[in-house]
Amino acid sequence: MATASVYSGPGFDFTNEVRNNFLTERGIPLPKATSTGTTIVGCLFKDGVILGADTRATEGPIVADKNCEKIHYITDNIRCCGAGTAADTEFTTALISSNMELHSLSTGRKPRVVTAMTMLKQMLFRYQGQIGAALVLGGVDVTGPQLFTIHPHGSTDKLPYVTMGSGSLAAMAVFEAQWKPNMERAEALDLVCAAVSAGIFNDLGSGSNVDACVITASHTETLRNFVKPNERVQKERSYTFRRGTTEWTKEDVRALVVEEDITHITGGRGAEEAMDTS
Amino acid sequence: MDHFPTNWGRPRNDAFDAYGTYPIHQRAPVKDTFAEGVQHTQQPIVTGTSVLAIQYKDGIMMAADNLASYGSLARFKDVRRLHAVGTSTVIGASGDMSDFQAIQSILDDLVTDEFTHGDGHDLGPAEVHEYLSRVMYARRSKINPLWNSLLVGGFRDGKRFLGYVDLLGTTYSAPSIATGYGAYIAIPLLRAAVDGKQDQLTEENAKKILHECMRVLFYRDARSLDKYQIATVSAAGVTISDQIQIETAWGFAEGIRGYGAQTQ
Amino acid sequence: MFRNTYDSDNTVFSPQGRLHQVEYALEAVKQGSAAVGLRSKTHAILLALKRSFGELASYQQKMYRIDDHVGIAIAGLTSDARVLSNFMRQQAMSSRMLFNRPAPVNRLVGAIADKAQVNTQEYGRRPYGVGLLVIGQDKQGPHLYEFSPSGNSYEYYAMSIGARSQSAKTYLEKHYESFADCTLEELIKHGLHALRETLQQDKELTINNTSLGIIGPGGAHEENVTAEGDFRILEGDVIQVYLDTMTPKETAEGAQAPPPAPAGAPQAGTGDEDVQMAE
Amino acid sequence: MSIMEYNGGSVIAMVGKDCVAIASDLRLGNQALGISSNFQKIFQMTDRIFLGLPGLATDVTTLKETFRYRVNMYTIKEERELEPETFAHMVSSALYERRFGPYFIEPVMCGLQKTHTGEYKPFIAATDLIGCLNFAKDFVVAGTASTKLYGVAEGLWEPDLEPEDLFETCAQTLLNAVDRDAYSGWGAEVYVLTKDKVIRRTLKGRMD
Amino acid sequence: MPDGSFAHPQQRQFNPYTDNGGTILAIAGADFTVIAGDTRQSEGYSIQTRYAPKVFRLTDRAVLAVNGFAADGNMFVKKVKQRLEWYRHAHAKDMPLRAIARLIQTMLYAQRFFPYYVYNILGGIEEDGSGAVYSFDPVGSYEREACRAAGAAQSLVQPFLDNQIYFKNQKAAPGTSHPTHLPLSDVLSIVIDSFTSATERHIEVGDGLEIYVVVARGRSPQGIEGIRGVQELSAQPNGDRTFILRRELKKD
Amino acid sequence: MATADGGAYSYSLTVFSPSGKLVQIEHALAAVSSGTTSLGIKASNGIVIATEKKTSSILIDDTMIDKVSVICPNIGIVYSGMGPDFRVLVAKARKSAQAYWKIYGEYPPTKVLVQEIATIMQQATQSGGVRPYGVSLLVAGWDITRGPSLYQVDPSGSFWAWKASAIGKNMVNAKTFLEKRYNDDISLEDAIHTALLTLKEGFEGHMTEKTIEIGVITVPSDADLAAGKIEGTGRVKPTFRKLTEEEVRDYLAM
Repeated sequence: MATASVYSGPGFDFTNEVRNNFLTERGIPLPKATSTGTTIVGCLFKDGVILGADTRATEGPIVADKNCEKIHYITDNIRCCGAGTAADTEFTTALISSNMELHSLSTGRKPRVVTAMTMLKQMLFRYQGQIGAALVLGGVDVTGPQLFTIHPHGSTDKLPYVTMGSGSLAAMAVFEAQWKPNMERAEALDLVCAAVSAGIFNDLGSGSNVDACVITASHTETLRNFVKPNERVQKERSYTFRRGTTEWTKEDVRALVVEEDITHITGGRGAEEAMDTS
Repeated sequence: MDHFPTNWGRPRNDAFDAYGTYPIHQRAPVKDTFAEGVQHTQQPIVTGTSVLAIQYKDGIMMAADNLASYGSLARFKDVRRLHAVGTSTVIGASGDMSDFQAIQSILDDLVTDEFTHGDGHDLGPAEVHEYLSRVMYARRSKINPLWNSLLVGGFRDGKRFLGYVDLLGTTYSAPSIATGYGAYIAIPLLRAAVDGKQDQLTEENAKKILHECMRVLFYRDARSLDKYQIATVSAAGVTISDQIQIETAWGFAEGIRGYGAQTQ
Repeated sequence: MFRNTYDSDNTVFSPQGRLHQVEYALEAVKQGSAAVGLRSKTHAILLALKRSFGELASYQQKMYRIDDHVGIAIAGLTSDARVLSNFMRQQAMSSRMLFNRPAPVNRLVGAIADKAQVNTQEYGRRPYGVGLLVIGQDKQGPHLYEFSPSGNSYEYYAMSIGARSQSAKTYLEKHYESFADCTLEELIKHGLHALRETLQQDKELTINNTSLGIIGPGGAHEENVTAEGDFRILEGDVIQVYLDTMTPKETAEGAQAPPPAPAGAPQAGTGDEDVQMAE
Repeated sequence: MSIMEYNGGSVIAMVGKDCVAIASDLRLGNQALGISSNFQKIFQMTDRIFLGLPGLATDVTTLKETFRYRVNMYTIKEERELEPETFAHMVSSALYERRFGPYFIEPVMCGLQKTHTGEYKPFIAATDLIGCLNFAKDFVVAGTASTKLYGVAEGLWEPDLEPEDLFETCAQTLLNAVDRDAYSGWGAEVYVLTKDKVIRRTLKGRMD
Repeated sequence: MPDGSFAHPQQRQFNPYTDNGGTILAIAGADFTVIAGDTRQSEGYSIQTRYAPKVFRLTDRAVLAVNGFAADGNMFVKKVKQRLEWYRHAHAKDMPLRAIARLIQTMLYAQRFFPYYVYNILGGIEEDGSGAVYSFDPVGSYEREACRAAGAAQSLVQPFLDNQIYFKNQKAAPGTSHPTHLPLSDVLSIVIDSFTSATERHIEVGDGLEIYVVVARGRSPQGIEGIRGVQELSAQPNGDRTFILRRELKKD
Repeated sequence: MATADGGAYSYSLTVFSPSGKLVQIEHALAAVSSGTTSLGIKASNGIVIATEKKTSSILIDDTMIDKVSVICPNIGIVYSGMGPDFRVLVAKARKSAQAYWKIYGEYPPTKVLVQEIATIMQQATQSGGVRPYGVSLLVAGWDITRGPSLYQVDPSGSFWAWKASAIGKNMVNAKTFLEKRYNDDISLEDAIHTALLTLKEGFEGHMTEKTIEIGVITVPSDADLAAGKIEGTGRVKPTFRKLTEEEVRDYLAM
């Protein structure tokens, strides 16, 4: 491989598998990864598609991240919301985003949502559900607005409004009660907010803020923290400590290289380059 | 998510295999000391799905559909899951229907006893709820539960009451409560429409809200039916409606082709 | 003591159709010091005369709290009273446990009356030797019941039991029509007057020998009464204020001679005297 | 028992005003048995990047070496200093590569990120053991005492703490959290990184 | 067995327990005690109700907080209350705090082999007028402490209390020492901040907060009457006084 | 791509001549020299790379031909020599850029990418059974550390940074022309004009937007840098882009 020194081979590395299996057999379970209990939604409207997500990431019952991003970038005109094992959604969407970029560079065409959908489902199917990513994929391409869900085993659904994650039932209830075809942008955005909020307030796995993303044929608008209904109230008092409160036994202070030395290195860079090219 | 009565009362599956290292069929079964000797598990047989209930200005309102399922089979389509207890209380049951009938019989006996005292003291909704809680908790403590989630609602002496009790004896009160699938699907809608507004909500509004929720449940709950009843308890007493038919629309599906890349 | 062939067991009627054992039990009640109960639209109260068996002895307990909404005053065998009051307390708590509601007063009285009835009919038992006045309140308002060893229980506007209770009863019968609209203080005043009737000539009601039980909203002289007007027993200094309201004896109705036995009631007992073994 | 509890250990990193702090306990255990009270879990990767590696001790050593190697390779190959955010991605992708046979480590990183204007911006991040990045604005925690750290830090942390105040808050958070954790403790160390110096202090804490 | 319960071994998979989340805590002051709990009741990922009290007033000077399996908790409180009622019948006074603590231990241990899945914290005023907190495990082991957190977010809150109440790991400023008891206003701030912090980081904590404050007879309530939303529960202003303070918590 | 394993039929095509030359590389350079001219100029605020796009027949649909290629949002590349070899290298370079992005969350600095490409090209001079790539490349890129930089990569796998350079058929003349015209303060606009003028020297046929391809690196403004990643995308604003035919036409008209 050309890049052996820094890059490693593509795909997963299974070298710890034997050791970890041994541990598992000895009754030591694998620790839990961060997961996103999550409410993620998507719905079609007159001019395109709107995706929505909450921003809570959990580790069991503990909130690991109060304001994480669950709407992942695939291409300029396609976004993907992820629920499930957080790392899986993060890396799967990044991989597909990367592949989509390569794909559109080599085809020279604007990417299509079905392409991303097919890539995702094929990848997830290949891993037989072991990559725990439940996704809502939406975007607008030459064929118009498209909206899909992709389940961890690779099955897909195509519907005008979809939800995923532990808050999916709460969000779906809102859609079932209020969605109608050809909504205006503002109306659709309100609906998406209501759906995500239903998850945030009724599902313990979902919480904090509402993120949204409005994709139309001409423009993609990211509405990060579109609604923030759960800001922490002011604390009752300050908890700063008197300096010297903590007792310590040993102190090392290492001064970092002063600015001049740093510029010396950058200064030397040109010379090195010259050396390289000569 | 426990959408199915079969799963109620079982532990939350916290130790899910986060890495999905093994496909489900290869995973080691749960090791239970008694698993080999005792294979019989009590489980509900004929089950009813969600019951919804809300408070409104003049009392409470409760809704449940008329289906009793036998596993995935829609077995009985005219089952009554709302039951009046005395003159100011109604109970609604999801879960095992035979257990519910046993409960009905217990409560009917109780009401008869109260009535025969003839001293003007009868049981209101709060008392019925408390009693049911004792019964349910006692049965769970004998590890022989009545496999139901029950809602108790009523109106007496100018006060509304709405409470929940389930097979574990867990109880609570709230302005809007739902059991089964309804706890996931209907509750978000009910809380948005009812909580904090229960003193303004008219009977007509309340009916509309429940109707809408029953429709959504019919759309999304595979063990539900498009026929349901509504019980209303107010100063006027208990009224249980006739079957109400839910009208549905599936037009949105017309334009959809396939589930993926298909266009025709 | 007078005995006959039909009085050793309560399962046997006398030829006159009487149950002697039961009648004797009613006599036991009369040996206890008197208790008076009255009821207005808002309150039910109990008053009882406490005896002391000498300078060194404390005064006996005449009232028991059954629950927040029920209290009793006793006359007769204290030990029997304890059994019955414990039973009532159990019933009251069972009602709270099962239904989270205060037990209806009539049912509590009914329950002990049923227990007492069994003892008038079954072989090998004896009737309870105690009578109770039960006050309580429920959503219908305040109540006053009398329980007697015969298994009878009736609701009253006002009632008295125990030694010389007939004198008090006479007073009550004379005034009961006015009780309904009485304030708590007026009601207590009537009660004290009635109770005074049961005293021997030379005795007076004092803060030491008088017990007062109240159900209903707090009165003018009361502090720290719950909003529900839960049952409370007043004894000692706090009742001085009520004693002070009493019309002195001379100007009151005047001590009455022991009245004749009322019709239908069991024959008057022999004992004006307190029988010590009874308490 | 979780494998994370086999050797024990916890790390926390906090953001201050133009500074960051990272702190860890010093315990190495064999389950309930303490082995060492001087087991380092925080490593300096570059002048302005610190990496905390709570988890299975063998993986601590392995990953410390792996990342040292990769940071060096990066510096040599790209002839520039590695920025904290880039480092965080490097750690994340290295861990996710082992998605189906993970290292039992939940790394915590902190550093000062050079902005285009040449100033330094505080940076902290943490990942789970398969590399899911968490860029928090206040603090990140990991290890066997993580729930305790979350609770205390959520109570004590305040924005814009000066380096000395950040030291106190970070040290107090760590000490009180590990005191309630059987698998962490046995001494602690805190690093405070400002734009011109690194202060390392060994704390006096409970040794039981 | 006449009821045939051994003849029909059954439903081994039925789990008679569940966890209803939430968190409670109590802090004892010199002459007062603060007992608090959130009001969310949840099961799995669902909020069953936003208002289910977990803190109960037992007597004029004893407050009990219960956390764990709600059905067991409610039942347990009910049974304790009935035992206290019997004590009242027998002794015509309220049971003293340390006796209640021992009673709770006995009642919990009686169920040693089918325990109440409940974590109890008992707070109140001792007979000597000092504030006291007793904490219990589900089978009755207990001790008297100055502060204790229990429930879902115990591990989040307890070390924070160690630091702020016991001044753990804090060196006092030269020439001073840490107070053994904090004033009420400080304790209330710490309690509220403990709960808002736990709400931030634990999914099962939130919705509402109920804080009971019991102040010993004749001692100053330290201005608590002036705090927004405070309600006094005690009927006797000259006895021990109980106040309740309610706050909203985040609902997500 | 593995090196020779000692098998009897496995040997490198690129072998030293007795005089110490790798003749295959020189031949490859010859192939480059017969290719159409490409050039690149680094300006004070950007870089331009340009090439002529010659088709052998008017029947060819020239919209299909891409000689200036985007590798990643901050790097573009142009070549002289063999088109098919270029396509292979572009694909590999793009993959390499994406692999880098997947690890570091940012696209590679120009120099790193150039190193990657150079390594690939070098391997073709030393591996069994393959010939060297018959292309020279001009790589234009921008990164935060080094700013805009322009590299030339040859079939040998060697690479240099240039202020301006040209490759292909008219390379010598073009370089001379650029040497005369270049100064350090040249702006991007001027550099584009210079590039067009340079190409005009020895251009066979008519220069139109159909026969010219231009790619530019624009140095991001301080505001762009301060803004950082675009909200919700995790990506920074691209710095390399190809000029559209309209833009090329406008430049030609000026």
